[in-house]
Amino acid sequence: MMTGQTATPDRALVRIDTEHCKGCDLCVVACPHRNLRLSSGYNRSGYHPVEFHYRGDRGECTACGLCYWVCPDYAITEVAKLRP
Amino acid sequence: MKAEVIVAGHGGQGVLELANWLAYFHLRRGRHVAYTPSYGPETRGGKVKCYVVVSDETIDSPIVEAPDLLIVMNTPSMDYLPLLKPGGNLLVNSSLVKDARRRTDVAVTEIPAVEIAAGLREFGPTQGTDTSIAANSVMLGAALAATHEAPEHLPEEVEEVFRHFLTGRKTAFIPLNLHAVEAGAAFVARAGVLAAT
Amino acid sequence: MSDDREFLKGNEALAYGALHAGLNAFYGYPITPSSEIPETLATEFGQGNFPEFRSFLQAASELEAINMVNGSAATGAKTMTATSGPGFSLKQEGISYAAGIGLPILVVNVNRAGPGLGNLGPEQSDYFQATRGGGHGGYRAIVLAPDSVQEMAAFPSLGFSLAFRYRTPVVILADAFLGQLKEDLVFPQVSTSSFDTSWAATGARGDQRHVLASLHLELDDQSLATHKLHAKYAEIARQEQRYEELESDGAQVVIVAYGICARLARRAVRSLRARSVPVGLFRPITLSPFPNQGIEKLIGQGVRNFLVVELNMGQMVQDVRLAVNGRAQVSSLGQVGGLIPGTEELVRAAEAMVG
Amino acid sequence: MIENEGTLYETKLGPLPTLTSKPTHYCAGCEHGTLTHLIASALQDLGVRERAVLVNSVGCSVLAPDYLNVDAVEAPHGRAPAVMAGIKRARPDLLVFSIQGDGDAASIGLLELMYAANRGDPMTIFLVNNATYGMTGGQMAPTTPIGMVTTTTPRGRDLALTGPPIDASKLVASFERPAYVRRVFLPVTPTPSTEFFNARGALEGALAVRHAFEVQERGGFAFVEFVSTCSVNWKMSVLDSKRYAARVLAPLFPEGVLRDRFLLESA
Repeated sequence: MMTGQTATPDRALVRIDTEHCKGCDLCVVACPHRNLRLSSGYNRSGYHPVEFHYRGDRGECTACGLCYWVCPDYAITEVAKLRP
Repeated sequence: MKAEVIVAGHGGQGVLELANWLAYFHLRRGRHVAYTPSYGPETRGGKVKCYVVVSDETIDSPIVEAPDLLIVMNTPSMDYLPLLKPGGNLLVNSSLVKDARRRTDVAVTEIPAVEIAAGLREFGPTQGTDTSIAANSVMLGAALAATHEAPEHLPEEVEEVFRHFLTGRKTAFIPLNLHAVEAGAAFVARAGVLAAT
Repeated sequence: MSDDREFLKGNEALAYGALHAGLNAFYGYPITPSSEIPETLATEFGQGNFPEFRSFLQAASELEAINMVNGSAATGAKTMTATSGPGFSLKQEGISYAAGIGLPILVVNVNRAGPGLGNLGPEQSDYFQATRGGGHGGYRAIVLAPDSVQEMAAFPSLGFSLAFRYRTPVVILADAFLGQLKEDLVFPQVSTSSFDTSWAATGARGDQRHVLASLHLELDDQSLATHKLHAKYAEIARQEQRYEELESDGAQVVIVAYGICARLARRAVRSLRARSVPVGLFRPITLSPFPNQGIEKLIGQGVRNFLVVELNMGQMVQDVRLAVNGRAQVSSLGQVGGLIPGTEELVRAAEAMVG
Repeated sequence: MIENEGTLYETKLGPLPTLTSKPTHYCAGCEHGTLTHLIASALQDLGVRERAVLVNSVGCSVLAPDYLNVDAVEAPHGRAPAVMAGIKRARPDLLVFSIQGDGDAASIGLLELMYAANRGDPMTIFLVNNATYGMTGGQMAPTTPIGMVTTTTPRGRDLALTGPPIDASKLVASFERPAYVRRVFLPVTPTPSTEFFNARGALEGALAVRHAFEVQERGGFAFVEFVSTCSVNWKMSVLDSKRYAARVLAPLFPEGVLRDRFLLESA
């Protein structure tokens, strides 16, 4: 079983409920910076849940929220940005 | 007191109104009443028959199988004559029905209701109104006479009945209908003895 | 005799009876011989004489009407619809949902003749459909059978109180004769106490939610729900059987009839009793639950012959046979097509059964 | 405000009390889930949870009350607009809405939808148009494109046999009274880059959902159709179903505001 929460080191935080995730890929392809990917592990339902992964080549997470809005399982439970 | 009545005619003759008025008159006299209209998809020209039962007691069945009084407004409605109780009253609109005397065990009163109503021209709501439409009220007057209603308050009571049913634009027809009732009752009184009901 | 009496058609009396009972909402689709019910209500709607009457609509179909009924009932409103056979068939979908969900609704069926389009005359051929739960899923409705214009006026109030007490559909099964019959009546005094509507869907409060549904995807859940529903029906059967007797003391033969047939039977019974023929009348007022308790009592009194008179080819006779359970002879006398049996026919049939 | 490993963040988007914690039964990548989230968000933002009543219709959204933390009333297949009309007429203070499928709204329940639209009853209807019967296993829907293979059109939908697909939004907009009629293409949309998909549909959907509730609050009939996918019954991968929807459904059911009597003030 996996529990989900990953954050960028600097500008934003994305909280993921990996048990709700069905590994559909929508947030992965919607993220403008490709900062999400499906993990190699499994959740209790047998899906590869999404995880935050900063590749460093397209830019940091800006807390744009697209992953939050497209997720059909509202598994992206929270998107926060660094306090100014 | 108990009376079972069938009123029959064709759509447009005011058969349902006549039966309604008759029933309501008796309701106002403190009796139980039941009125059953015939009904169907047609509103004009079809065969119309209704039952009226009036009684001082609770009414068991509103269905009239053997009437004490049969009111016939047109010739086809003579078909109901065999139902009339021996000794009962047949009131016939003789303006339309010509061969009413088919049974000798009932009292037959022939009332030229259309002609009587047509003669009430002066009581029409406007000049030139064809007052023959009040033939049903003529028959109502005849029916009240035939059921031996105490006549002393009759005009007032009948007026109350009309006030109940003829509202709005129709109030203009109340005087005509009142005169028609009186004319019908008077005609029966002149015509002589009716069978006891 | 009190003279605040009215003179109304059965359909009109039922409409006013519903208004006096605090009707909040009505949805229907016109069909003869029940149309005076929506017509009467439309006349009163918005006129201020019945301020609780908040919603009236002629729907696009019977299906739309019954689902509007369910919607208003889901908010706890006293809601009614009225129809006749063909429309009652269409309404079965919504009645099944109301039974499954637990919605208190009042459905009036002014029974006309025949399967299909049939004709406009009186019949009681929707008896099975009404008493067996005419839709899918094995539910029952409470079915009330008036036999006079006075009862047409009184039963909406009784219907609402039963519907809300048990959160179940209640059917008033009249017939075309009663719908069109005009009699003198007095509007009964109706208690204005309001019903428990804490279950209604009127918005969630904190953790308190109202989800009104009949869907139970888990087999165990559905089983449990159905058992609960039928425990309710058993309770209704214990508490709510209603019937009337006439001249049943010392009767050898008892005519069983409801609706307009009960009126015919009254006349037949009085005519027989006038000749000292021991015949009585048993009139079920609740067709569902069927008043087995009353039949049981008559069996206990020694009645061994029942004559069931109906405007159909023999439907309630099955319930009488079930109640009698082999302990008495049960005969059936039916008339259909909008025709009504004559008093003589009843008299002869009953007299033939007297030993 | 949340703290993560010593760093302080302010929440931009967070969990919604208008959602239950129950995982949905929707298939992976299904827009039904996305729409559920959009609705929950709008209900939360507008602060109307205590007045909201969901009418759950038959189809995949029949279980919506398991996910949306509001009052709910079940409707038979196709009858949600009638049930909503009943609720609204008895209790005009409530906010009623339904999530209907294409079969529910445009086939078995077309009459109920048309009459509610014609009367302009204040209510909010969300139509999920995925061109197939999802819950019953992929049969032909009123919106199935000509040629599309379903379990009841195994050789492709035949125009001569079934007629063309029905455009529910156009039908609703053909009436005078509806106040808001809009079609949104909800799936993520492929971009020229094979790696990325555009998520504009969800953002526009969020605005449309919110406006559809506001329209009802102002006494109007609001209808929003969401062109969606059904990868399982279309027998495609999730992303291929988005590509198919963009290629086939988007031209057939073009996006747009067909009617907006109150304009998109909230946008």
